[in-house]
Amino acid sequence: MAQIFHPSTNTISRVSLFGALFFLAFLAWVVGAVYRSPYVTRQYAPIEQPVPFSHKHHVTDDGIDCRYCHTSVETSSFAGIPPTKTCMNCHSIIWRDAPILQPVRDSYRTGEPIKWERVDFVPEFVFFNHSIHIHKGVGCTTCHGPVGDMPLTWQATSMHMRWCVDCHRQPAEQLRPRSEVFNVNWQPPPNQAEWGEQLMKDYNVKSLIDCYTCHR
Amino acid sequence: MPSMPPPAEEPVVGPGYTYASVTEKISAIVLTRRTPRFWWAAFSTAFLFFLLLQVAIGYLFYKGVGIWGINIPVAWGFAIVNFVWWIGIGHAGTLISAFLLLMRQEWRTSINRFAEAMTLFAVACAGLFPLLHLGRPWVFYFLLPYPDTMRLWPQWRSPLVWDVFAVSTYATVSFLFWYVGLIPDLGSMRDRARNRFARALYGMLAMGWRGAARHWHRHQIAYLLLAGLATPLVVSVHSVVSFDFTIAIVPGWHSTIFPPYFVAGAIFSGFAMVLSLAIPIRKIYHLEDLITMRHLDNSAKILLATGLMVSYGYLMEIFTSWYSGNTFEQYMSHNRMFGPYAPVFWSVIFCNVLSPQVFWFKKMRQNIAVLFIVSIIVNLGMWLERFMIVVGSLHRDFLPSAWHMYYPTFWDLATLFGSVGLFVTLMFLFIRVLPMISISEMRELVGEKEEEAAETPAGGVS
Amino acid sequence: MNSGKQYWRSLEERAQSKEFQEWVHREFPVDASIWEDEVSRRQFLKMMGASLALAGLTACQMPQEKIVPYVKQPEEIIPGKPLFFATAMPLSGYAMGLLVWSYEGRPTKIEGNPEHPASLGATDALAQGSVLQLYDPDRAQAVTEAGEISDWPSFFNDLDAAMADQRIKNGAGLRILTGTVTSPTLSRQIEAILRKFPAARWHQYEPVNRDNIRAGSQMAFGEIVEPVYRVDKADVILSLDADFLMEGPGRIRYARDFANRRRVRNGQTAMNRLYAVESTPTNTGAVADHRFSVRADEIEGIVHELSGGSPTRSWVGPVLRDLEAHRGSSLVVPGDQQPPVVHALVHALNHALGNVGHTIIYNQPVEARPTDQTESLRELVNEMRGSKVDLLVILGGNPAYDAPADIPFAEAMTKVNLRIHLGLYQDETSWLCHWHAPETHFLETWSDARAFDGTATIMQPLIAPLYEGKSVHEFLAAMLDQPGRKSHDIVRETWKLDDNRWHAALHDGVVPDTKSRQKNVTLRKFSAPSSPSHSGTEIIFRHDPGTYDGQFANVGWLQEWPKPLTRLTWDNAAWISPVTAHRMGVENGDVVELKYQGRSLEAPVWIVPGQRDDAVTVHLGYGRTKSGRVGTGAGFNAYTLRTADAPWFGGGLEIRKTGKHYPLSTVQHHQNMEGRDLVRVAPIEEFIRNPSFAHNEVDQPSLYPGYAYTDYKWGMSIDLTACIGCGACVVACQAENNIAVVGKEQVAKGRHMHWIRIDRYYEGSLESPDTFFEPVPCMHCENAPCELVCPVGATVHTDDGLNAMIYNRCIGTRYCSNNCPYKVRRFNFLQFSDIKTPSRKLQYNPNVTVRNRGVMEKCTYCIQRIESAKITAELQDRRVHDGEIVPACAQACPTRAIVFGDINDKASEVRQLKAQPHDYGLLVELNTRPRTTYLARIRNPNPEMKT
Amino acid sequence: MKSRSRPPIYGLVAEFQGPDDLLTATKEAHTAGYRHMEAYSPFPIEGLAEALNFRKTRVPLVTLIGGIIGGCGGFFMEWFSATIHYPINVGGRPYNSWPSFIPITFEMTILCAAIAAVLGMLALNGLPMPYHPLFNVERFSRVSRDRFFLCIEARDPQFDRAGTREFLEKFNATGVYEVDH
Repeated sequence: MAQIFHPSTNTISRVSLFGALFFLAFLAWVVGAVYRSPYVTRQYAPIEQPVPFSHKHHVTDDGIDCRYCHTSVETSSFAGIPPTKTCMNCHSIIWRDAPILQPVRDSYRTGEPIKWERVDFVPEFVFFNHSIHIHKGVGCTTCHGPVGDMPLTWQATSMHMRWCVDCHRQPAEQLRPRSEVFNVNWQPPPNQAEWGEQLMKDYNVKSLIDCYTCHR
Repeated sequence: MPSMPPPAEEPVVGPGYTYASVTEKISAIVLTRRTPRFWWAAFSTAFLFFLLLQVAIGYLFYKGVGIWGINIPVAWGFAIVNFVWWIGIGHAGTLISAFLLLMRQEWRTSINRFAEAMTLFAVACAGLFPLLHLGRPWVFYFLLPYPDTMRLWPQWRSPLVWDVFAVSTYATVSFLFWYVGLIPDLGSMRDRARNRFARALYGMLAMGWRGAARHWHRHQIAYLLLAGLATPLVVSVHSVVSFDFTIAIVPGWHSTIFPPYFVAGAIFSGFAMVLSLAIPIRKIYHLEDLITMRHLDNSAKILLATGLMVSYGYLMEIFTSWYSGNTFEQYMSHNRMFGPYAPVFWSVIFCNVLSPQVFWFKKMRQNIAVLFIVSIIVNLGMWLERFMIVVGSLHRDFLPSAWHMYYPTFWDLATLFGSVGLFVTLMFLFIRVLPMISISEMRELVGEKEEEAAETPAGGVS
Repeated sequence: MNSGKQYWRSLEERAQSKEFQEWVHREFPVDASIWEDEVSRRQFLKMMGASLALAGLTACQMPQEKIVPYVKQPEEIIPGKPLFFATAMPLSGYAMGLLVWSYEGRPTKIEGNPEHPASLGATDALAQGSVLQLYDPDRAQAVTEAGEISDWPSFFNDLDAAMADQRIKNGAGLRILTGTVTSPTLSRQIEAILRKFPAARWHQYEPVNRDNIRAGSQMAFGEIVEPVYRVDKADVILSLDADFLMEGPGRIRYARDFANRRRVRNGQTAMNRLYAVESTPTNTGAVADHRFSVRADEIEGIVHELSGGSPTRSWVGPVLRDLEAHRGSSLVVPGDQQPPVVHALVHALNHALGNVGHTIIYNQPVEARPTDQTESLRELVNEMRGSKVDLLVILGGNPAYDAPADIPFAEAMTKVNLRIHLGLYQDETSWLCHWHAPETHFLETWSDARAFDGTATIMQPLIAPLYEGKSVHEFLAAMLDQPGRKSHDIVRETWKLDDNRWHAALHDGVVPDTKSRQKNVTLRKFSAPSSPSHSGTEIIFRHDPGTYDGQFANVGWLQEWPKPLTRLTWDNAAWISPVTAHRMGVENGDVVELKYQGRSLEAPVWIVPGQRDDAVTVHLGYGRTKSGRVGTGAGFNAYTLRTADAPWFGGGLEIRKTGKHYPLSTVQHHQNMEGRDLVRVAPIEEFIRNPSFAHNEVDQPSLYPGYAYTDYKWGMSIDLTACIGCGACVVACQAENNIAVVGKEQVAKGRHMHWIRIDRYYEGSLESPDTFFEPVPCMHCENAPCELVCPVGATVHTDDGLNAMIYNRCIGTRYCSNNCPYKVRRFNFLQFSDIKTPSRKLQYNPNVTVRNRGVMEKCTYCIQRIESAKITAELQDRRVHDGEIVPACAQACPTRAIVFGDINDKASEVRQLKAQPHDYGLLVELNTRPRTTYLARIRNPNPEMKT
Repeated sequence: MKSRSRPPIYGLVAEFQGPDDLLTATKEAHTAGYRHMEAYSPFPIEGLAEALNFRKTRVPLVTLIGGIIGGCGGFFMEWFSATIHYPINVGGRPYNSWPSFIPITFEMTILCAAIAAVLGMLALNGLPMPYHPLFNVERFSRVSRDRFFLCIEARDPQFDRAGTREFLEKFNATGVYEVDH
């Protein structure tokens, strides 16, 4: 009989056969990588807002405390989003005519709420409570990132369950004194490890990795 | 190690065959002979059922498992019954090829190829159901170990996870075993095939097999090793399947006898299915000389033997439940025999315990019709047995207040018959495009026959 | 569906309104975008919450009408934090005090008010279900004229015109029909109208009324008084066909008092004793120490025998002796369904036993104007037929559906020129009226009502009217030419309270010193006109436990709620005895024809052990034709057989097999325990002899080292002696945990979703079986079989030993359910949860995930409550106190049969209870180590009577 | 298949009627000192490989290694995830419930061993090799039917076009053909 295949097929077939395995592995890796990438988690992407509100300016430059706007953060699961009234407390005096604040003034006049875009959120089967985290010495920036340096706010973390769990297992690495919780410039001391341990004792912080801690 | 059968027995291959003629005869079915009308008829019927399966699955994914008859307490219904049934059937193939190969049972030769194929397709059908029966099939991948974003893993203590590994391993190994055995024949096909495309295709699949002595040597070793691995695997797979029940505390499930008794049952049903397939095929393709009465006779004997093991299983279940003195166990046995599902139990007894007894008589073993009918009965009986175990145990467990009946819906039946359709469809495709009997091994047999003729001492298969 | 649309419109209108924007914008600007894209359920909920909260607030937060949150709760709304408000639910006029959870202005869950005498913190199934009724999209949503949507102004024009005519005739043609009225404000308003229209008449009618009680006291004392029982003081109780634990305005209080006298604890073995003489099985009979089954018309004879007659029945003697042995601490309770003469005789009997003033006291009537309601209705109908009525105003109620068969109300209506109906639903009556006006739900309005002992509650709105409803007060105000007057002002005017006392009243949910004054009555000679004892098969009428008189027919929770004794759902049925069934050759669901006084009715039968062979019991409140998508068409209408002269029972019933079959859905198919000791029972003597008769020492050896639960260790104890099987826990759980309603067909398939169920077993003879109730929630086994088999770890253990179920990890293999020996797991075989109906979503508890298709679910011990309590405690740097966490089931339980707490806490009640000798676990022989255990049922039979 | 100094042809192949002819021819060729040769047959013939002085194959070793890797890997995965990575209390069982880990360990062993065996066999056989010089020989297609072949390759030091042909024809070969590259 005559040859069916050209000599090159030998190499081709071997490469394709054994290469297939590596290719599949590579593919799997790519999928995983993409899934964890900011493209999917929407990390680090400043979110367009109806009013280009700058935490950087208000927090770092003006030194306004988080709680001035997010009033219920210490008492409730929900941190609370400020009413236009809160904005107007100052902006009826300063930057009164800044065109950039037009939407705020309109909102105040018409009562039409400013429709902010949500930055950080968890799915509906996850029950997150701000007050307890604050009380246990978890700083705002621990989860929300360097808010003080954000001209426009972005999601600072992946918000993957893995990320939550890692901290819930080793809280010591993240804790800070209650007094520093709202400090956006907080830097962990070199001896954070043992210091965190101490704080865990002081604040009676347990490592909670029960499913029921978040899923109900 | 059992040696060659005494000459008294019928030959495993009819007289007057040469290397050439066996090769031609088998390959011709695929290559030259035109597809018989029967094939089209059977194939299209099977395909219709396959379509029904697709409809059933579509509706299932759209609505949810509520379209079936399952409920609380009977949360497992047809899906699991079918799964266990198919897996059971899927055991004969590998067992025939692997176990009998190790046992040097040369009569396996002409039936192992399609028995293996049968295994593959049965496992394919079986593999469907664990996925279909999920409440949320779209997250089936939670069952697999992979580095996820949740830090979570499968729960290794659950028999269902064991299933995932066992079944996928079994599917893979069966496929490799089948394929490795197929390589030389693919070579033959390549060299026989007339049309260009076919030659290219078989050529690719044959990987350039050219019957070199060194290749044969390694091939034989690998094949033997695979057989050595497959044999314990077969046993482990159905044991694992039986763990789905034994690990649970449900009366009627929680029993140490299950693994062996499930394996026996698997071989039982597997051989029944082999017969149900072999008998019509040898008739239609006139393979009486290759699949001889000897094969059928031996299969019948195995049916009888495994049938007796299964019967022993039933007996022991009843005995232990009585002997245990455990109220729940005792009630279960009683309920099985006289409860609302009693008809199932008694049909199981008829199908799996009584009907194989006819094979005590050579006459019966030699009677094609009887063989065929009994094999069908046994297939049915084994399905009913699984129904008895799954539903019969669940519908009345510990708290009488929770007891409830289970009635299958149209969709339950559609899925069952649909899966049969899928199985037959694949089976017919197989006999259409691949040699359903191992050509090279047949040549080997012919070779041995000649040696016998030449009075040379008979050796086993190399 | 279009009702849904209308709903949306009204909501959006509200949403556009200025205040709404203000509010949203104050609390949830972020979520405002949800209007466009429905992101996540909870955000959506908050949204809806927002709109309604706003509505609620505009109605409630104006300075002069500030509603006052319950004890120690923040006064202002904090998103994500619930508020409690005290109010009351009126049923047949009588009030049950409630506390209502409110999330961002959405009432989501109803609980009992501990300070209210009729509740003591507990509720019943109906109260639990009423919150779903609030959000029922089938409620009347607009004023309709002859079925066409109209509006209030045009209605009032019409009304004013009619009233103007009446003014000329002094209201001679004006008739007002209400239900039982205890509301001071309502009566004040009606009286005002009557003053204005001297010739007008006010009629009251309730299908489930207390005519017999009134007539009885009239007969015995010559005046109408309200008998109130002090069950807590009674050592021996004899119930004469009285289901006093499940019926009547004092039921919950009585149940608590009854149970409190039966708790066998730490060697305290004194128990009260209950004899139940009854004509048809009831829960009271089921928990009684002795149950005697008699014909309803034999009760009178029995009272005679008890009061000095010659006993013909063997048991009368011993019972009487027992009663006499406890003079002053015994109590005889006549059934509401028994004729006046029985009540009169029982008054005399209690008098003779010296119980008056001790176990029974007589009060001023609670009703504003006690009337013989059946007579009142008959009178009205006669006038209507005589065309004496030009203007008929029906305030609530549904007489066209529930009037006695021999008082042709519906037919007589046609003779009235102008017919007006104010009601929650477009019901049978509305369709016969010219005008239908939507009434506010009791959670939507200001009002007031009085409890069985007279204690008044000022009801405050939890939410502004969802639809265009007006309260009866606003309606009457309009009739009094004060249109647009707000309920709040009207109620406030009734109670001349200064701000502090007003706030105090609202805050506590009770108005101080409003208890009815006690009356010393003098028994007068009365000739007992013995009511004719009838022959032949008896027909017995009872109101349905789920739909009551029919008003809850459209509440899915109550339809799917298994009725305590039959465990039947979605239907009523004619109860017949096993013997009768056998004689007639019928089975459950076979349809029979009931012929009674020339009327006939077809009904499916249900075979009830303990039912008399010569009696058939039918339940009122089904067979609604205009009730809504849920209730319409369910069951049969027993009112069509019910006559005014014999409203509760009568003789001469003929019953005939039709050969038809009607499928009935029950949740329990097997009634006996198959000799398995699931419910453990013993008479008190045996307990004294062997206190640990029920206890099972379980120390199965284990290869594995156990886990040490060192922190919190939650557990539950259920007292089977206290449980009366009322089923309040089932609905409470459903309300708290967003449990789906699956419908009749799915229930028939065995797919109901209740997380806690009350198993009901029978033992003994079919004629007079022992009936046992056993609530079964998840046992939270420490060696949970379900967890072991879950392939993805969707159900695992927590550090405090709970058996957690994580829905979002569940892939739905259902293996866990197979391996659960208690079968308490529930699976979403289809998309059962309603995630479409907007109003339905409002009720969902925002702290509990709504489960969708394909996931398993089960009792969590109300984890949301546990976690929030833990967080609260942590915020205050303390441990959770015992009793701080109360699961919904325990909270609702009238008899406090369910106790939850921390087993590691030495002081905790649950730990005490688990230490009792008669504590036992269900199926512990499986080594599941359940955290939920039971206290065996202990009975106190009369030693004199060896049954 | 390039070799340093590429001979003009691949080799000579002789065709035989039956297995015995092939076997003897092969043995003789080996004793005659030919080394670079290969025998081809429609089915495995006992002793043929030995005749080519081919006894040991590494397939079993490869399989063993595969099995060990699979087994250890499987158990490690279970142990690590259940005790280190996210330990959870499941039904009161210890984190390291090794008895429950056995089935998967076993399956993994089999799986990896089997895959190793097959891939090992293919690799050692140098398969896939869809193109082979022998396929240029028309008659060679019958090797998959009923004919037996012995091919002596040109790169064999003893190879000599004429001499080798002569040598081969000694053993009643039905034909001897040249094999082009």
